[in-house]
Amino acid sequence: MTAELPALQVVIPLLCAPLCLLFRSRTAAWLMFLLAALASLGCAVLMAGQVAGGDMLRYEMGGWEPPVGIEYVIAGFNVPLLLLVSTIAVVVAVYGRRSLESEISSSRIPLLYACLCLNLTGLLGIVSTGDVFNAFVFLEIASLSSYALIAMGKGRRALLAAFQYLVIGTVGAVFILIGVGLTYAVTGSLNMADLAARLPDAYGNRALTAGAVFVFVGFAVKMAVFPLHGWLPDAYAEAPSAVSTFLAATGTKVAIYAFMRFAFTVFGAALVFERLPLDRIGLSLASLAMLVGAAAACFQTDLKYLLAWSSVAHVGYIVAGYSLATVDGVQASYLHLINHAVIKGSLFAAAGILMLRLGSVRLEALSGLGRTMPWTFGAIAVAGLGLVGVPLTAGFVSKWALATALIDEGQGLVLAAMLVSSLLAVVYTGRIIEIGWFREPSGSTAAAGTTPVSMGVATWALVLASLYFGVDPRLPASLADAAASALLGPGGG
Amino acid sequence: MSMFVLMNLTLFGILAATAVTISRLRALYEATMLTALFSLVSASLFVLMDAVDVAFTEAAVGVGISTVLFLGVLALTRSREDVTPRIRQWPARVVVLLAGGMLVYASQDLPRFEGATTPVQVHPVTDVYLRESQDDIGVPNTVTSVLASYRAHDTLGELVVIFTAGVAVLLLLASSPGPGRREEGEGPAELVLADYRVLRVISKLLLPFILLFAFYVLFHGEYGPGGGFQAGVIFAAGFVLYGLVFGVDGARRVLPRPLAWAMIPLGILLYVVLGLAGMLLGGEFLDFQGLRPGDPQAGQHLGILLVETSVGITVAGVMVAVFFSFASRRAAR
Amino acid sequence: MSGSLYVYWLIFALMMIGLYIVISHGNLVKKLIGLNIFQVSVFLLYISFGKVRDGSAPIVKEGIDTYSHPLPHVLILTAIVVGVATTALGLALVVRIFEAYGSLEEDLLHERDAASGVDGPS
Amino acid sequence: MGELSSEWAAAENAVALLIPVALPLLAGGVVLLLRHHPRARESASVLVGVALGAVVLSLWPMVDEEVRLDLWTWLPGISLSLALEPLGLLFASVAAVLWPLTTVFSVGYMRSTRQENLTRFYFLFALAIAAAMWVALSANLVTLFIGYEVLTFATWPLVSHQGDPAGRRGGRTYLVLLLVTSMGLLLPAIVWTGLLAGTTEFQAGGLLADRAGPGVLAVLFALYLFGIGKAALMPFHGWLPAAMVAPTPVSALLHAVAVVKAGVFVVLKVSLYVFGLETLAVGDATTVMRWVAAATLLVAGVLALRSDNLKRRLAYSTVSQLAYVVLGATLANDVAFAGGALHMVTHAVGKITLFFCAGAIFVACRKSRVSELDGLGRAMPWTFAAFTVAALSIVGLPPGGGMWSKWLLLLGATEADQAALVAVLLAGSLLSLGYLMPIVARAFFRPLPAGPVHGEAPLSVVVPPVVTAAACLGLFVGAEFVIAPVINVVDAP
Repeated sequence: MTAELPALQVVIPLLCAPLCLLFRSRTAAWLMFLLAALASLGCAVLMAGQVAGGDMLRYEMGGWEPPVGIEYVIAGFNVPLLLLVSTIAVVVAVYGRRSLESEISSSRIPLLYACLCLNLTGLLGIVSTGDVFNAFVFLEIASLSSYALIAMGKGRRALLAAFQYLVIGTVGAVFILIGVGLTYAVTGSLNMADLAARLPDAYGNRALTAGAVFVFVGFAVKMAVFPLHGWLPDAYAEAPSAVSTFLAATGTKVAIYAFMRFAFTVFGAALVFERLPLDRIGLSLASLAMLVGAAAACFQTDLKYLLAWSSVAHVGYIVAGYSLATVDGVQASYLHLINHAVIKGSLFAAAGILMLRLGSVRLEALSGLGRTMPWTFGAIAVAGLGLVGVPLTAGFVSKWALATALIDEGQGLVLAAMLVSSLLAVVYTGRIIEIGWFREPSGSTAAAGTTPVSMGVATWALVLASLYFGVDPRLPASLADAAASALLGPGGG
Repeated sequence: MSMFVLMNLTLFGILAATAVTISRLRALYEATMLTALFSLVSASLFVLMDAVDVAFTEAAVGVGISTVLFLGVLALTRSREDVTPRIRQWPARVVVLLAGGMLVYASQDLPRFEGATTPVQVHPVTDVYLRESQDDIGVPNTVTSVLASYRAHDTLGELVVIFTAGVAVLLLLASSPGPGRREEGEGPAELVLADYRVLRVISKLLLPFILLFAFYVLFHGEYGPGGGFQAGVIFAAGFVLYGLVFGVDGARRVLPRPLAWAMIPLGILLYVVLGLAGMLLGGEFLDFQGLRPGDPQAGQHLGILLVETSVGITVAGVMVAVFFSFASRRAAR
Repeated sequence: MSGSLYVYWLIFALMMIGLYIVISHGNLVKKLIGLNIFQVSVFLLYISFGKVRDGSAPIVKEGIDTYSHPLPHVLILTAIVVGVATTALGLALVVRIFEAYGSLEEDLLHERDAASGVDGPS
Repeated sequence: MGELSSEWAAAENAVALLIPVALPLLAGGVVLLLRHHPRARESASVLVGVALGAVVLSLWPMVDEEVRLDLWTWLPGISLSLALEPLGLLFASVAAVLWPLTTVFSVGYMRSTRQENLTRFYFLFALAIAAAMWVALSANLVTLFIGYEVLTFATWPLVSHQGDPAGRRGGRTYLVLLLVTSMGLLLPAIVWTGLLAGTTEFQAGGLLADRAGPGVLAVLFALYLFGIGKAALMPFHGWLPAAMVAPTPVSALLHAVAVVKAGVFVVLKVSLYVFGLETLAVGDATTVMRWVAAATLLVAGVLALRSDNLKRRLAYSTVSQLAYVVLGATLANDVAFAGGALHMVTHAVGKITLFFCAGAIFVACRKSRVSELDGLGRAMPWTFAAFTVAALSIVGLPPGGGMWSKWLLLLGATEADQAALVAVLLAGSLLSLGYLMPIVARAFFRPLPAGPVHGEAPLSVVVPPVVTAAACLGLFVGAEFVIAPVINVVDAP
């Protein structure tokens, strides 16, 4: 059975989606999502063990040998993503039960869980597939389900956010489609490995160059790289808390992975970073993203918007890493990808608890939180320090890795941008802590009810994970290590 | 200038004219109808380029389903567009210029149109799909065999996409207390045409034929254009027509809502189970060779048939459900 | 050379008109229409890659040996489905947005949000 | 956590290094547990404080055994390690011995001034001490940096403790200034050092000895001295006066001992073990910084002279006195260095006494301005006796320990034949005479204005200053015992 894992980890969540619909009972649907998450996590762990030695799992769908058929490829470069996405899914499943029930009308919840299963399927599919068009299809699955999920937010503004995301996201997807098409026209192939083998002969072909540009612009939209980040703040801030948690921790991350996969193992660094100036463009956009995102975060009056903007900044960090096109850089990217997912996930989860207890996450509603809700506030404070990159938090580890990578390449300006952005992070995190700790509790902060255990546990699980990765970063570091060598090593591009 | 080129140019001309008009039109009903025309013309272009299945689908979807959906939405909302302020046009121009420039740049190195030695044509898979497929699968319509067997996983993905859309629309529209939403069984006034005897009779007459045609398309997909998706759309179209004439409740009497909703997950389940069956019979996921032990070709046939069927079921279910959830929602005006 | 490229240029023109409609128009329905046009033109591009001179539809028959390439057709079948799925979802959102805001003009919607005091990115 | 290994000393000795860090953390935990039993909470932290003092002092016998404890490899090539060496232990001893005293003091102070959130207060206090211990014992720059930042974050809420707008503002200034310097200057300096030397482990004789040209050395030295914002070198001294909004115990321990001394301690440590006195002596790597220190010394003295608020005056006096220590480091000869080290001790003891007295005065009669102190000497004889002794010590007159440190600094200056600096040092002492003695004079020789009669503050507030004042006298007698080990290290290579 172990040979079938690459297929199963995607098929089981897929199977759970229609079942959610069939049962139409909240509990059953929730169990289905939990099952899907656990199953994919199990598969991911097993496969991580299988590829630990640096080898690659290839799975031929329908038994048709690629490039005739579609294949799944599991290797060092996507195992971290599989683990990340499925782990977050499990956490969100634990977290979401009460959170969703408190925010969504109960008749919709089974459908919502179906959407979550589909989103999980889509993300895992993008990560696992070795076929460019198949990647597009799964990208659309993930996108469509996330549009629906975001639209489920409380306020009417959520609908607008979802629609804007839909339009921008679809344009991005069509750009990817165009790029894939142009590449297909000059190679006749859709299989990533086959493309990687055929493309070098076609280097210099203008259609191919344009194709690469379209693909990367398309992914840049999905990654919310500055200046294509417009959709992100509204989308993350307006979505239901559990959804924000899931998307913030996985959505952009998977897009970033796809970008790296295409850049290094399909088009090849030689084309992307030497013939095309994507390294310089990437670094400058990354620096701008760090600065703009962090600065904007400082001016937010709503916690979820603040977090969303800081996500824009952190996408910048990750982009800066792989734009160096060095092993260290890619490693730093993966490291920050994992760490930031955990940190931001915990923060959005905590925000969800506040949403449940206070009915609002506007900053002034948080005054005196340190006394009224010490645990939740503690989670926010600790994870916030992670965003800043205080030593012994996960944030510092990945920022350190990124800093050294940047210095090795002599990218002083980017480093400066990174430092400034970290200091801005001090400002926006400091604002939250200050309000929560040094302001008297206001009327609304005298919170109603108690925090559901499941939500608290899930949140703190992520917080503790981020702390652990800060103190003992061996696990993420080794994953990132394997990923970088798989992407840049002979095995990959 | 060959006949082919001439037709191409004419059709493209029409398309461009239509597109420009759409962009300038502020009356959305007209714009929608022109969009349908756009789809129709592009469908004929597809035929011209030998993509009969695509043409079939585009006609069914572009002209049929999405037009109906657009009209339904316009009935629910406002059908006139405000003037777009000038400021909005500048970013648009910039983006279009950049993207267009990039495309023109690309076009210089694109392989010759309809050249026989382009990378696409000479790639090994071409031979597999066009020749070897006859021995591996034995289905004349190679599109079907690629769709349902070689790249069956894409088709599964496609099915999941449409399923996602169905779930999403239900999530957004069905069972949600929109302002002034009318009770079960009462179709929006704009859509009830049952007072016209001719329409009543004809639509009643047509329904069985449409459904019959749907099944024909479904099972004929291996030999000619058509397949599960087109069949599903046509099947749904039958009920859509019926619904347009007799209102939602009328259509519901023929196809009860639970049934329509049950169809949505059913198709996907069938598909996935089929794939898993291939796995259990010793092959990979979606491997149909083993379905008929000892006779791979027959196995493939069976697999493809089941794939088409499951696609048809889900697509039909989704389309009907989507249409109903639009139709059974009253305008908030 | 460029004689053989006219099709691509026409297709690109169509694509750009579609894209232009998406970005330049404030009306949500119109945006979706533009999206449709944009997508359909991309479909044309793919199909044009598969076409062979005097080829015929890739349905194997006796006595015919030049067929257009089936793969782009398959891809586009999938893409069409994706397109209609997106349209349906988008339209559903449009309906809900209209019910919530009473308008479909983007600028107006943002004004009404600002008016209702929902704070967005400052 | 990673495996405990130790190269030179037996494991059990090595583990002993963890105790000073662990004890305060333990105290913090106990405080949190006992948050509903104030008395138990406070007595617990006093007890642990005493224990800590004992433990740290008991480490002196093994100070020359080069005990070292590698905790775990944190980042590739960087292990978190603690090591025992005289300078660090000296700093550790000062902080550890003064902690319990301060706790006793703060019990009385916080009670009689009716402060809130005491659990948070004592917890963060313990955390700060733990961080100080960590800094004192850290064996490499990265380990040190972690403790340094933790110290910043742990003390920030203490500064803003009152929670009123003024407190919040002070806290902001504090946090931002310290973080900007540490992240913007210190961290880059550390990374740069690591790149130059290939390691950040402290080495007797200096990491950078003949590893960098004079130009680079000068720049690095500047980066360090400005980057170590806690040393309050102008123009980065602003946080210290700002921090005076904190309750007096905080000002006493943290802004007379733990935080600021951590700053100058790091300066000494860096110049001894990263640069090496020889390296600094040759060439003029230190000239610029020497004059910056001299300027700070004088300007701060003048500012102290001109400020009427007692705590503010003491704060500026601290800035000025810290400059003495920095000056000792920049003079880069063994005498001056020993003088700096000794001044670190004597000033700590003296200044904490002064703050204690200021607190006692505030508790007794809510007076915080120098101009209000007329005649108080008769009302509060003990307090002002202590104040006088400490003041003498700070100024550098017998019978205060401060005399020796300033004496050594003078000798060092003459040895480096820097006549100008001799003048500066003397001028500084005169200034201190000018801003401290008038207070004594007012208190004893001006008549007590008519008003409510009051005696000494509560015992727990009066005893600590008396004890520390006694310590000042003790240092006058036993200075050489304190400084001997340091002299050994300095002369060792």
